[in-house]
Amino acid sequence: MSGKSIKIRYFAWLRERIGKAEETITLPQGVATAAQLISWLSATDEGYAYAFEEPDTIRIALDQEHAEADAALADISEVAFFPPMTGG
Amino acid sequence: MSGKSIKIRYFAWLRERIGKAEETITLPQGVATAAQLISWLSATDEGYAYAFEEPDTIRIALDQEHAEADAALADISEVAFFPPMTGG
Amino acid sequence: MSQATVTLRVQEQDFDQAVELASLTAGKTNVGAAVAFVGYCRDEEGTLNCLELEHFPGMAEKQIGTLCKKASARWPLSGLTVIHRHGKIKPGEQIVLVIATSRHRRAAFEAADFLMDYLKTSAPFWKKEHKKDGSNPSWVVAKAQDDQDTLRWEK
Amino acid sequence: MSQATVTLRVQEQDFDQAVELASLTAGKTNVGAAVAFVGYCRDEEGTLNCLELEHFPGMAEKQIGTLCKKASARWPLSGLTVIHRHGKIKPGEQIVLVIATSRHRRAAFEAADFLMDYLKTSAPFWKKEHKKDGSNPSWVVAKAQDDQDTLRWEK
Repeated sequence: MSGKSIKIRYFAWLRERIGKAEETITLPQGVATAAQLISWLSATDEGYAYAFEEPDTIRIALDQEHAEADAALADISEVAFFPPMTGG
Repeated sequence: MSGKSIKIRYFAWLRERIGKAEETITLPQGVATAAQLISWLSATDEGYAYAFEEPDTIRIALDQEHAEADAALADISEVAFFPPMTGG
Repeated sequence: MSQATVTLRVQEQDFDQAVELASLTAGKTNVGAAVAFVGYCRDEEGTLNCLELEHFPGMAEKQIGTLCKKASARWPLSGLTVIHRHGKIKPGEQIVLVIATSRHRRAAFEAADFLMDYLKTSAPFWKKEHKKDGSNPSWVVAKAQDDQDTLRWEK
Repeated sequence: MSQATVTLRVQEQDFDQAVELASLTAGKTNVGAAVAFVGYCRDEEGTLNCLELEHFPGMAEKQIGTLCKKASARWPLSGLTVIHRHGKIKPGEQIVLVIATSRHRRAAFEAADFLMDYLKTSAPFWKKEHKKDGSNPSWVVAKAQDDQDTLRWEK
Protein backbone atom coordinates (compact mmCIF):
# COMPACT_ATOMS: atom_id res chain seq x y z
CA MET A 1 0.00 0.00 0.00
CA SER A 2 1.60 3.31 -1.04
CA GLY A 3 1.42 6.34 1.32
CA LYS A 4 -0.33 9.60 0.54
CA SER A 5 1.42 12.51 -1.13
CA ILE A 6 1.77 15.75 0.83
CA LYS A 7 3.20 19.18 0.01
CA ILE A 8 5.52 20.80 2.55
CA ARG A 9 6.37 24.51 2.58
CA TYR A 10 9.10 26.28 4.54
CA PHE A 11 9.36 29.97 5.35
CA ALA A 12 11.93 32.47 6.64
CA TRP A 13 14.97 30.88 8.31
CA LEU A 14 13.49 27.38 8.03
CA ARG A 15 13.44 27.82 4.26
CA GLU A 16 17.04 29.07 4.33
CA ARG A 17 18.33 26.28 6.55
CA ILE A 18 16.59 23.56 4.56
CA GLY A 19 17.55 25.19 1.29
CA LYS A 20 14.19 24.93 -0.43
CA ALA A 21 10.81 26.71 -0.25
CA GLU A 22 8.69 23.63 -0.85
CA GLU A 23 8.71 19.96 -1.74
CA THR A 24 6.20 17.17 -2.17
CA ILE A 25 6.83 13.89 -0.39
CA THR A 26 5.10 10.60 0.12
CA LEU A 27 4.13 10.35 3.76
CA PRO A 28 6.07 7.40 5.22
CA GLN A 29 4.25 4.79 7.27
CA GLY A 30 4.04 5.75 10.92
CA VAL A 31 4.06 9.51 10.23
CA ALA A 32 0.58 10.59 11.25
CA THR A 33 1.12 14.00 12.89
CA ALA A 34 3.05 17.19 12.22
CA ALA A 35 5.43 16.37 15.11
CA GLN A 36 6.15 12.96 13.61
CA LEU A 37 6.82 14.57 10.24
CA ILE A 38 9.34 16.92 11.89
CA SER A 39 11.11 13.96 13.53
CA TRP A 40 11.18 12.00 10.29
CA LEU A 41 12.50 14.96 8.25
CA SER A 42 15.15 15.73 10.90
CA ALA A 43 16.47 12.19 10.58
CA THR A 44 16.91 12.43 6.81
CA ASP A 45 19.45 15.23 6.54
CA GLU A 46 21.59 17.69 8.49
CA GLY A 47 19.83 20.72 6.96
CA TYR A 48 16.48 19.52 8.30
CA ALA A 49 18.03 18.60 11.64
CA TYR A 50 19.44 22.14 11.93
CA ALA A 51 16.16 23.76 10.85
CA PHE A 52 14.13 21.73 13.34
CA GLU A 53 16.70 21.67 16.15
CA GLU A 54 14.28 23.43 18.51
CA PRO A 55 10.92 21.91 17.61
CA ASP A 56 9.11 23.99 20.24
CA THR A 57 9.85 27.20 18.35
CA ILE A 58 8.45 25.87 15.06
CA ARG A 59 4.98 27.03 14.04
CA ILE A 60 2.83 24.78 11.89
CA ALA A 61 0.03 25.43 9.42
CA LEU A 62 -2.08 22.65 7.93
CA ASP A 63 -3.87 23.70 4.75
CA GLN A 64 -3.13 27.32 5.72
CA GLU A 65 -4.62 27.12 9.22
CA HIS A 66 -2.51 27.31 12.36
CA ALA A 67 -2.20 23.89 14.00
CA GLU A 68 -0.55 22.20 16.98
CA ALA A 69 2.27 19.69 16.61
CA ASP A 70 0.04 16.78 17.49
CA ALA A 71 -2.51 17.60 14.77
CA ALA A 72 -3.22 14.71 12.39
CA LEU A 73 -2.10 14.87 8.77
CA ALA A 74 -4.72 12.41 7.51
CA ASP A 75 -6.95 14.86 5.61
CA ILE A 76 -4.28 17.47 4.92
CA SER A 77 -2.75 18.23 1.53
CA GLU A 78 -0.29 20.97 2.55
CA VAL A 79 1.89 21.36 5.66
CA ALA A 80 3.83 24.58 6.32
CA PHE A 81 6.63 25.07 8.85
CA PHE A 82 7.86 28.49 9.90
CA PRO A 83 9.31 30.49 12.80
CA PRO A 84 7.16 32.68 15.08
CA MET A 85 5.70 35.45 12.97
CA THR A 86 7.05 39.00 13.01
CA GLY A 87 4.66 40.95 10.79
CA GLY A 88 2.53 43.94 11.68
CA MET B 1 -14.57 97.19 54.01
CA SER B 2 -15.58 96.52 50.42
CA GLY B 3 -15.46 92.92 49.04
CA LYS B 4 -13.28 91.80 46.17
CA SER B 5 -14.42 91.92 42.58
CA ILE B 6 -14.79 88.64 40.71
CA LYS B 7 -15.73 87.75 37.14
CA ILE B 8 -18.29 84.99 36.60
CA ARG B 9 -18.75 83.16 33.29
CA TYR B 10 -21.59 80.86 32.26
CA PHE B 11 -21.62 78.30 29.47
CA ALA B 12 -24.12 76.18 27.51
CA TRP B 13 -27.54 75.88 29.17
CA LEU B 14 -26.38 77.74 32.27
CA ARG B 15 -25.63 80.72 30.06
CA GLU B 16 -29.05 80.40 28.41
CA ARG B 17 -30.98 80.06 31.66
CA ILE B 18 -29.19 82.95 33.32
CA GLY B 19 -29.42 85.03 30.16
CA LYS B 20 -25.83 86.26 30.12
CA ALA B 21 -22.41 84.89 29.27
CA GLU B 22 -20.53 86.76 31.98
CA GLU B 23 -20.73 89.37 34.68
CA THR B 24 -18.48 90.92 37.27
CA ILE B 25 -19.73 91.11 40.83
CA THR B 26 -18.44 92.18 44.19
CA LEU B 27 -18.15 89.10 46.37
CA PRO B 28 -20.60 89.56 49.25
CA GLN B 29 -19.44 88.95 52.78
CA GLY B 30 -19.77 85.32 53.80
CA VAL B 31 -19.31 84.00 50.25
CA ALA B 32 -15.95 82.24 50.42
CA THR B 33 -16.42 79.15 48.23
CA ALA B 34 -17.89 78.28 44.83
CA ALA B 35 -20.80 76.49 46.53
CA GLN B 36 -21.58 79.57 48.61
CA LEU B 37 -21.49 81.70 45.45
CA ILE B 38 -24.02 79.33 43.81
CA SER B 39 -26.33 79.63 46.84
CA TRP B 40 -26.02 83.37 46.93
CA LEU B 41 -26.68 83.76 43.17
CA SER B 42 -29.65 81.36 43.34
CA ALA B 43 -31.24 83.56 45.99
CA THR B 44 -30.99 86.71 43.88
CA ASP B 45 -33.16 85.77 40.91
CA GLU B 46 -35.35 83.04 39.37
CA GLY B 47 -33.06 82.65 36.35
CA TYR B 48 -30.14 81.79 38.61
CA ALA B 49 -32.33 79.56 40.77
CA TYR B 50 -33.42 77.66 37.63
CA ALA B 51 -29.84 77.43 36.29
CA PHE B 52 -28.49 76.13 39.59
CA GLU B 53 -31.51 74.01 40.56
CA GLU B 54 -29.37 70.87 40.62
CA PRO B 55 -26.06 72.07 42.07
CA ASP B 56 -24.57 68.57 41.89
CA THR B 57 -24.63 68.66 38.10
CA ILE B 58 -22.81 72.00 37.87
CA ARG B 59 -19.13 71.95 36.99
CA ILE B 60 -16.87 74.70 38.23
CA ALA B 61 -13.63 76.21 36.96
CA LEU B 62 -11.58 78.68 38.97
CA ASP B 63 -9.17 80.70 36.81
CA GLN B 64 -9.70 78.09 34.07
CA GLU B 65 -8.87 75.07 36.20
CA HIS B 66 -11.46 72.49 37.21
CA ALA B 67 -12.40 72.84 40.88
CA GLU B 68 -14.69 71.32 43.49
CA ALA B 69 -17.65 73.20 44.95
CA ASP B 70 -15.90 73.71 48.29
CA ALA B 71 -12.86 75.35 46.69
CA ALA B 72 -12.03 78.78 48.12
CA LEU B 73 -12.48 81.92 46.01
CA ALA B 74 -9.93 83.97 47.95
CA ASP B 75 -7.18 84.12 45.32
CA ILE B 76 -9.42 83.66 42.30
CA SER B 77 -10.25 86.32 39.71
CA GLU B 78 -12.58 84.31 37.46
CA VAL B 79 -15.21 81.68 38.26
CA ALA B 80 -16.90 79.68 35.50
CA PHE B 81 -20.03 77.54 35.85
CA PHE B 82 -21.08 75.03 33.22
CA PRO B 83 -22.82 71.68 32.67
CA PRO B 84 -20.88 68.41 32.29
CA MET B 85 -18.80 68.66 29.13
CA THR B 86 -19.80 66.95 25.90
CA GLY B 87 -16.90 67.60 23.56
CA GLY B 88 -14.69 65.10 21.81
CA MET C 1 13.71 59.86 26.10
CA SER C 2 13.29 62.83 23.79
CA GLN C 3 10.40 65.23 24.30
CA ALA C 4 7.22 64.66 22.29
CA THR C 5 6.36 67.31 19.69
CA VAL C 6 2.93 68.61 20.69
CA THR C 7 0.53 70.39 18.31
CA LEU C 8 -2.70 71.67 19.81
CA ARG C 9 -5.39 73.70 18.08
CA VAL C 10 -8.94 74.75 18.93
CA GLN C 11 -10.45 76.13 15.75
CA GLU C 12 -13.65 76.67 13.80
CA GLN C 13 -12.35 75.51 10.41
CA ASP C 14 -12.00 71.90 9.33
CA PHE C 15 -8.66 70.03 9.50
CA ASP C 16 -6.82 67.69 7.17
CA GLN C 17 -6.01 64.48 9.03
CA ALA C 18 -3.53 63.34 6.38
CA VAL C 19 -1.53 66.57 6.55
CA GLU C 20 -1.35 66.34 10.34
CA LEU C 21 -0.28 62.70 10.23
CA ALA C 22 2.38 63.43 7.62
CA SER C 23 3.79 66.28 9.69
CA LEU C 24 4.34 63.86 12.59
CA THR C 25 5.86 61.07 10.51
CA ALA C 26 7.36 62.30 7.23
CA GLY C 27 11.11 61.82 7.08
CA LYS C 28 11.21 60.35 10.60
CA THR C 29 12.87 57.00 11.17
CA ASN C 30 12.25 56.83 14.91
CA VAL C 31 8.48 56.46 14.59
CA GLY C 32 7.25 52.87 14.49
CA ALA C 33 3.56 53.48 15.09
CA ALA C 34 0.95 56.17 14.55
CA VAL C 35 -2.59 56.04 15.90
CA ALA C 36 -4.98 58.63 14.51
CA PHE C 37 -8.47 59.12 15.90
CA VAL C 38 -11.09 61.17 14.07
CA GLY C 39 -14.46 61.94 15.64
CA TYR C 40 -17.32 62.78 13.27
CA CYS C 41 -20.75 64.36 13.57
CA ARG C 42 -23.25 61.48 13.35
CA ASP C 43 -26.84 61.60 12.18
CA GLU C 44 -28.25 58.12 11.86
CA GLU C 45 -31.89 59.20 11.72
CA GLY C 46 -31.30 61.93 9.15
CA THR C 47 -32.99 64.50 11.40
CA LEU C 48 -29.99 66.63 12.35
CA ASN C 49 -29.26 69.93 10.68
CA CYS C 50 -26.02 70.52 12.57
CA LEU C 51 -24.23 70.29 15.87
CA GLU C 52 -23.18 73.58 17.42
CA LEU C 53 -20.11 73.32 19.63
CA GLU C 54 -19.72 75.96 22.28
CA HIS C 55 -16.39 76.15 24.06
CA PHE C 56 -14.58 78.10 26.76
CA PRO C 57 -11.79 79.87 24.86
CA GLY C 58 -8.52 79.83 26.74
CA MET C 59 -9.57 77.13 29.18
CA ALA C 60 -10.10 74.67 26.31
CA GLU C 61 -6.53 75.08 25.08
CA LYS C 62 -5.23 75.02 28.65
CA GLN C 63 -7.03 71.80 29.56
CA ILE C 64 -6.02 70.04 26.35
CA GLY C 65 -2.44 71.20 26.95
CA THR C 66 -2.53 69.66 30.43
CA LEU C 67 -3.84 66.38 28.97
CA CYS C 68 -1.06 66.36 26.36
CA LYS C 69 1.52 66.87 29.11
CA LYS C 70 0.04 64.01 31.12
CA ALA C 71 0.07 61.70 28.10
CA SER C 72 3.66 62.65 27.23
CA ALA C 73 4.76 61.95 30.79
CA ARG C 74 3.00 58.59 30.88
CA TRP C 75 3.96 57.14 27.48
CA PRO C 76 7.18 57.43 25.43
CA LEU C 77 5.67 59.47 22.59
CA SER C 78 7.47 61.14 19.73
CA GLY C 79 4.52 63.30 18.66
CA LEU C 80 1.03 64.29 19.72
CA THR C 81 -1.52 66.32 17.77
CA VAL C 82 -4.91 67.38 19.09
CA ILE C 83 -7.32 69.52 17.07
CA HIS C 84 -10.81 70.25 18.35
CA ARG C 85 -13.31 72.24 16.34
CA HIS C 86 -16.03 74.56 17.61
CA GLY C 87 -18.96 76.27 15.92
CA LYS C 88 -21.50 74.63 13.63
CA ILE C 89 -20.64 71.19 12.26
CA LYS C 90 -22.78 69.28 9.74
CA PRO C 91 -23.47 65.53 9.79
CA GLY C 92 -20.52 63.59 8.37
CA GLU C 93 -18.06 66.40 9.15
CA GLN C 94 -15.03 66.03 11.40
CA ILE C 95 -15.14 67.31 15.00
CA VAL C 96 -11.93 66.19 16.65
CA LEU C 97 -8.54 64.73 15.76
CA VAL C 98 -6.01 63.03 18.02
CA ILE C 99 -2.78 61.57 16.66
CA ALA C 100 -0.13 59.89 18.80
CA THR C 101 3.16 58.61 17.40
CA SER C 102 5.70 56.48 19.19
CA ARG C 103 8.38 53.88 18.65
CA HIS C 104 5.90 51.19 19.67
CA ARG C 105 2.26 50.60 18.96
CA ARG C 106 1.04 50.11 22.53
CA ALA C 107 2.14 53.60 23.61
CA ALA C 108 0.50 55.17 20.55
CA PHE C 109 -2.80 53.31 21.06
CA GLU C 110 -2.99 54.01 24.77
CA ALA C 111 -2.07 57.68 24.51
CA ALA C 112 -4.68 58.37 21.81
CA ASP C 113 -7.32 56.42 23.73
CA PHE C 114 -6.46 58.23 26.98
CA LEU C 115 -6.62 61.64 25.31
CA MET C 116 -10.03 60.97 23.78
CA ASP C 117 -11.46 59.76 27.10
CA TYR C 118 -10.29 62.86 28.93
CA LEU C 119 -11.14 65.28 26.11
CA LYS C 120 -14.73 64.06 26.45
CA THR C 121 -14.89 64.67 30.18
CA SER C 122 -12.52 67.52 30.95
CA ALA C 123 -12.17 69.77 27.91
CA PRO C 124 -14.77 72.57 28.12
CA PHE C 125 -16.90 71.94 25.01
CA TRP C 126 -20.67 71.57 24.86
CA LYS C 127 -22.70 70.20 21.95
CA LYS C 128 -26.10 71.53 20.96
CA GLU C 129 -28.27 69.78 18.39
CA HIS C 130 -30.10 71.79 15.77
CA LYS C 131 -32.77 69.65 14.11
CA LYS C 132 -33.90 69.96 10.50
CA ASP C 133 -37.53 70.38 11.58
CA GLY C 134 -36.71 73.68 13.27
CA SER C 135 -37.67 72.48 16.74
CA ASN C 136 -35.91 74.04 19.74
CA PRO C 137 -32.22 73.15 19.72
CA SER C 138 -31.28 70.89 22.64
CA TRP C 139 -28.07 70.38 24.57
CA VAL C 140 -26.46 66.96 24.35
CA VAL C 141 -26.45 65.26 27.76
CA ALA C 142 -23.11 63.95 29.05
CA LYS C 143 -22.90 60.16 29.23
CA ALA C 144 -22.06 58.39 32.47
CA GLN C 145 -20.14 55.92 30.28
CA ASP C 146 -17.66 58.67 29.38
CA ASP C 147 -16.85 59.18 33.06
CA GLN C 148 -16.55 55.43 33.48
CA ASP C 149 -14.10 55.30 30.59
CA THR C 150 -11.71 57.71 32.29
CA LEU C 151 -11.59 55.50 35.38
CA ARG C 152 -9.67 52.91 33.34
CA TRP C 153 -6.65 55.22 33.49
CA GLU C 154 -6.77 55.94 37.23
CA LYS C 155 -4.83 52.91 38.34
CA MET D 1 -26.51 45.79 13.42
CA SER D 2 -25.41 46.18 9.83
CA GLN D 3 -22.45 44.23 8.49
CA ALA D 4 -19.03 45.91 8.52
CA THR D 5 -17.50 46.69 5.13
CA VAL D 6 -14.16 44.84 5.10
CA THR D 7 -11.23 45.74 2.83
CA LEU D 8 -8.18 43.49 3.03
CA ARG D 9 -5.06 43.66 0.91
CA VAL D 10 -1.61 42.05 1.04
CA GLN D 11 0.55 43.91 -1.43
CA GLU D 12 4.08 44.98 -2.30
CA GLN D 13 3.28 48.60 -3.19
CA ASP D 14 2.74 51.40 -0.70
CA PHE D 15 -0.73 52.54 0.39
CA ASP D 16 -2.38 55.91 0.94
CA GLN D 17 -3.80 56.06 4.43
CA ALA D 18 -5.90 59.14 3.67
CA VAL D 19 -7.58 57.53 0.66
CA GLU D 20 -8.42 54.44 2.69
CA LEU D 21 -9.80 56.50 5.57
CA ALA D 22 -11.90 58.61 3.20
CA SER D 23 -13.36 55.53 1.55
CA LEU D 24 -14.63 54.34 4.94
CA THR D 25 -16.03 57.69 6.04
CA ALA D 26 -16.83 60.03 3.12
CA GLY D 27 -20.52 60.76 2.81
CA LYS D 28 -21.36 58.52 5.79
CA THR D 29 -23.43 59.91 8.64
CA ASN D 30 -23.48 56.73 10.73
CA VAL D 31 -19.76 56.82 11.52
CA GLY D 32 -18.88 58.61 14.75
CA ALA D 33 -15.31 57.42 15.16
CA ALA D 34 -12.40 56.25 13.04
CA VAL D 35 -9.18 54.83 14.44
CA ALA D 36 -6.34 54.45 11.95
CA PHE D 37 -3.12 52.67 12.83
CA VAL D 38 -0.03 52.93 10.63
CA GLY D 39 3.08 50.85 11.31
CA TYR D 40 6.39 52.17 9.94
CA CYS D 41 9.84 50.77 9.31
CA ARG D 42 12.05 52.19 12.10
CA ASP D 43 15.77 52.76 12.05
CA GLU D 44 16.89 54.68 15.10
CA GLU D 45 20.57 53.88 14.75
CA GLY D 46 20.70 54.74 11.05
CA THR D 47 22.24 51.33 10.25
CA LEU D 48 19.35 49.73 8.38
CA ASN D 49 19.26 49.55 4.62
CA CYS D 50 15.80 47.96 4.48
CA LEU D 51 13.45 45.43 6.00
CA GLU D 52 12.49 42.55 3.77
CA LEU D 53 9.08 41.10 4.54
CA GLU D 54 8.49 37.51 3.52
CA HIS D 55 4.95 36.21 3.66
CA PHE D 56 2.89 33.09 2.99
CA PRO D 57 0.67 34.09 0.06
CA GLY D 58 -2.85 32.82 0.46
CA MET D 59 -2.52 32.02 4.15
CA ALA D 60 -1.74 35.67 4.93
CA GLU D 61 -5.01 36.85 3.36
CA LYS D 62 -6.89 33.96 4.93
CA GLN D 63 -5.60 34.65 8.45
CA ILE D 64 -6.22 38.39 8.19
CA GLY D 65 -9.71 37.64 6.88
CA THR D 66 -10.38 35.45 9.92
CA LEU D 67 -9.17 38.24 12.23
CA CYS D 68 -11.45 40.75 10.49
CA LYS D 69 -14.42 38.40 10.95
CA LYS D 70 -13.58 38.00 14.64
CA ALA D 71 -13.33 41.77 15.11
CA SER D 72 -16.60 42.37 13.26
CA ALA D 73 -18.35 39.79 15.41
CA ARG D 74 -16.97 41.25 18.63
CA TRP D 75 -17.49 44.99 18.04
CA PRO D 76 -20.25 46.92 16.23
CA LEU D 77 -18.09 48.17 13.36
CA SER D 78 -19.19 49.94 10.21
CA GLY D 79 -15.91 49.44 8.36
CA LEU D 80 -12.57 47.70 8.64
CA THR D 81 -9.53 48.07 6.39
CA VAL D 82 -6.32 46.07 6.72
CA ILE D 83 -3.40 46.47 4.32
CA HIS D 84 -0.12 44.65 4.93
CA ARG D 85 2.86 45.11 2.67
CA HIS D 86 5.54 42.56 1.80
CA GLY D 87 8.88 42.85 0.00
CA LYS D 88 11.60 45.40 0.72
CA ILE D 89 10.65 48.41 2.83
CA LYS D 90 12.97 51.32 3.59
CA PRO D 91 13.28 53.13 6.95
CA GLY D 92 10.44 55.62 7.38
CA GLU D 93 8.17 53.77 4.94
CA GLN D 94 4.78 52.34 5.84
CA ILE D 95 4.40 48.61 6.53
CA VAL D 96 0.85 48.07 7.74
CA LEU D 97 -2.46 49.92 7.96
CA VAL D 98 -5.49 49.10 10.08
CA ILE D 99 -8.57 51.32 10.11
CA ALA D 100 -11.70 50.62 12.13
CA THR D 101 -14.81 52.80 11.97
CA SER D 102 -17.83 52.61 14.24
CA ARG D 103 -20.61 54.65 15.73
CA HIS D 104 -18.64 54.90 18.97
CA ARG D 105 -14.99 55.45 19.76
CA ARG D 106 -14.48 52.53 22.12
CA ALA D 107 -15.38 49.93 19.48
CA ALA D 108 -13.10 51.58 16.91
CA PHE D 109 -10.14 51.78 19.33
CA GLU D 110 -10.52 48.23 20.58
CA ALA D 111 -11.01 46.66 17.15
CA ALA D 112 -7.93 48.38 15.69
CA ASP D 113 -5.85 47.47 18.76
CA PHE D 114 -7.08 43.84 18.66
CA LEU D 115 -6.29 43.52 14.95
CA MET D 116 -2.75 44.83 15.37
CA ASP D 117 -2.05 42.47 18.28
CA TYR D 118 -3.18 39.42 16.32
CA LEU D 119 -1.64 40.53 13.03
CA LYS D 120 1.69 40.51 14.84
CA THR D 121 1.28 36.99 16.19
CA SER D 122 -0.89 35.10 13.72
CA ALA D 123 -0.49 36.60 10.23
CA PRO D 124 2.31 34.73 8.42
CA PHE D 125 4.87 37.49 7.79
CA TRP D 126 8.55 37.45 8.69
CA LYS D 127 10.91 40.42 8.79
CA LYS D 128 14.54 40.25 7.76
CA GLU D 129 16.93 43.14 8.37
CA HIS D 130 19.38 44.18 5.67
CA LYS D 131 22.07 46.42 7.15
CA LYS D 132 23.82 49.23 5.33
CA ASP D 133 27.24 47.73 6.12
CA GLY D 134 26.50 44.68 3.96
CA SER D 135 26.70 42.23 6.87
CA ASN D 136 24.62 39.06 6.71
CA PRO D 137 20.92 39.89 6.83
CA SER D 138 19.27 38.66 10.03
CA TRP D 139 15.73 37.57 10.85
CA VAL D 140 13.85 39.66 13.38
CA VAL D 141 13.07 37.61 16.49
CA ALA D 142 9.45 37.50 17.68
CA LYS D 143 8.82 39.31 20.96
CA ALA D 144 7.26 37.54 23.90
CA GLN D 145 5.50 40.85 24.61
CA ASP D 146 3.50 40.46 21.40
CA ASP D 147 2.12 37.13 22.61
CA GLN D 148 1.38 38.71 25.98
CA ASP D 149 -0.53 41.49 24.25
CA THR D 150 -2.93 39.05 22.62
CA LEU D 151 -3.80 37.54 26.00
CA ARG D 152 -5.58 40.79 26.86
CA TRP D 153 -8.33 39.78 24.42
CA GLU D 154 -8.79 36.20 25.65
CA LYS D 155 -11.20 36.96 28.44
